[in-house]
Amino acid sequence: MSLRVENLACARGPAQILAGVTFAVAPGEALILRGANGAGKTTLLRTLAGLTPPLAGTITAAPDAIAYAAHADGLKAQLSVAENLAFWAGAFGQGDIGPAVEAFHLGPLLDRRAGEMSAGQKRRLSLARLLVTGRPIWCLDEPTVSLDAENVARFAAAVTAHLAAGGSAVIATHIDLGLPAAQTFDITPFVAKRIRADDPFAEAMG
Amino acid sequence: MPDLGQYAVYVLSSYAVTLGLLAVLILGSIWQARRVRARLEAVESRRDRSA
Amino acid sequence: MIALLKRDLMLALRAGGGFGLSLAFFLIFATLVPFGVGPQTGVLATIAPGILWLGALLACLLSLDRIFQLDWEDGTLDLIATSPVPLEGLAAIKALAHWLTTGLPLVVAAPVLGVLLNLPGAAYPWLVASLLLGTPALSAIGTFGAALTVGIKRGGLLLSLLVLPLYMPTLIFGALCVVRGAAGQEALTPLLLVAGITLGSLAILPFAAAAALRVNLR
Amino acid sequence: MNSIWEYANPRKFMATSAFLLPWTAGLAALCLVTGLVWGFFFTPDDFRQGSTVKIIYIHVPSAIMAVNAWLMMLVASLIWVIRRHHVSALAAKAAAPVGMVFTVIALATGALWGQPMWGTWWEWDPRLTSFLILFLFYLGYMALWEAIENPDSAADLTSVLCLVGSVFAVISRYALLFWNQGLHQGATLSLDKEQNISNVFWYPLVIALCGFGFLFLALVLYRTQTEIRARRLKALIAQERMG
Repeated sequence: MSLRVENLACARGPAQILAGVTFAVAPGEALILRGANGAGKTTLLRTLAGLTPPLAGTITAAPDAIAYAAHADGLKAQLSVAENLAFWAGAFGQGDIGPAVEAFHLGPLLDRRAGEMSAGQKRRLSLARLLVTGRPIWCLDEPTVSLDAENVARFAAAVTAHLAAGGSAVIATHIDLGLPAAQTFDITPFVAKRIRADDPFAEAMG
Repeated sequence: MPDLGQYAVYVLSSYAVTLGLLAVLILGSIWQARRVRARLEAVESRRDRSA
Repeated sequence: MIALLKRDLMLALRAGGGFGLSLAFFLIFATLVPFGVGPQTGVLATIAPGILWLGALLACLLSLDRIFQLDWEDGTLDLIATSPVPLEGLAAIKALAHWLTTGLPLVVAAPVLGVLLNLPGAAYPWLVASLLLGTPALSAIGTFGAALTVGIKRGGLLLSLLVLPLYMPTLIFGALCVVRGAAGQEALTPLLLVAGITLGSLAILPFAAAAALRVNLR
Repeated sequence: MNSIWEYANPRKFMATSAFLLPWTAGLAALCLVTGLVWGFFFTPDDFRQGSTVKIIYIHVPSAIMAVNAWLMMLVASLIWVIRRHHVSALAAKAAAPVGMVFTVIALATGALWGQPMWGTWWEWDPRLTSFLILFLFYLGYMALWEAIENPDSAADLTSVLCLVGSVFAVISRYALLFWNQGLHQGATLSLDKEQNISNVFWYPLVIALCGFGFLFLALVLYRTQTEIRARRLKALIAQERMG
């Protein structure tokens, strides 16, 4: 499943953050987003996920192909691991949570409430959510935060398996995941911070 | 001054309340306009100098 | 969408979910009224329809800010917005869940409180019917208000300010139905009007709420 | 022939409104002074209501403009939602406090008129009550504008509120008629019915109404200019921060 982005301009609130972003991700391929803190990686990912409308440019992907994972885990503290996963599986119209549990080694934690888990365990659960979405293009925002080395390896293995199955991924991360088919994409040249062009108030008015 | 009779207090206070509220609205608008205009001019001149 | 409803109901029933708080508020509210107006049964019987409707309305209002706020804070709302569930459906499900966990218990509790307030016997069917048909409108309007204010920190007070004027027609017709029922007058017309407001709210407001959510998420 | 939508451009609006503002403000002052002085000093007392009839020259125009202000906000909100003209959204924002003050004037003068005529300051009459509700709508609308940081989001959300609020305001109006028949007399001014007040009261009333109308227009133009400047100020400060 391919994702093509052409001349994309992204905004956050009243400000344009990025302009002219162009890249393509083929099936089985991963794109690693690089850029300084605050450069606009999160804004780009939110635009790809369809949360923020783009100011200009096009995003070409099959409908309902993108699964998004944000900084926030999006877990319900009162629900158990199994219930959290089952909810997302239901929301995305998927049935089986087995592979997701296995990939992130959540079996021993299934009945634990999300509120009682450590930050790293929550992160694993939140990443396991991606596997129950059944969606081919993953857009991930700093997915390895608070994961230990062992679980970073698990995550890398899950992404590798996803790619091998014909999926693709766009990942904002600073660490090297050692993915087989990964191209690095530095957003620094596309940073264009200014008042958005459709805001008529920044031009001279006299 | 017309003879307002027994209702003078109601009629006069109606007019007083109305004129008072309109004055507050108009003066408030003017005050707000002046403040915004002054702040905008400060920012504009800062911008012109740097440009 | 069913998964969403199931999750919302589960969350409401778990510890800290707030289920029962509105009910307890309703109970306390109705209990406090006689202390305010005096224990004369005649007076209580006259005001009971209005008090019960007002109490139900305020109890609904109490839990509105939880509808979207918690999902917004932990990031779930972003993720649901990227899921196949349309935001219109999300708003409708949220309103339904709010009604099932707040409105429906109030409907069940209202006749009991009616006894405490000396509500005349003829009014009970109208009380239950008007609340049953009217509280869904309260939930739908409240969901719209919650969607408008989801991005605002400490938006609870603002939410009340926005929602209360919108509640007025429902309150008028609902209470009027019970008043007329208590007096043995024709009460079907206000009941039908309550039902009309509910149907209209359920038809329109999920779309308005979804539009507001979209703005707040971007 | 220029398109009317060109006036939705802030710069164009500033130029046009700068031209229009003195005229509307002048007309407002002229009509208000003429209408109110004529009405206050040179009209006879009503045989039933005595001198309180003089309150009509402020009560009726402010009530009519209070409702018209909301209608104008509704139209402006629709234009923003459909065509996304920023000035339109700001004009709606600028009109809200004006409409609210007119509502308060209508309520206050109504109470001052009701006390001698009906023997009570306040009556839960459908008309009075709908103005109270209108006041609450204005309050909520303005509070929502204030509460939201991002101006475009605020414009979107207040527009949605204005649209939904208008629907509910109409329902409330009918609900109130159903609820209580009320003491308030019928409409004083109407086009389709026979004129139901005599000419001596009619002429100053119409002039006062024009005065309130022009005053509303002038204030909205003026306040919209302020809102545009405030919005530009915000944009420039944001630009400075971004470097």
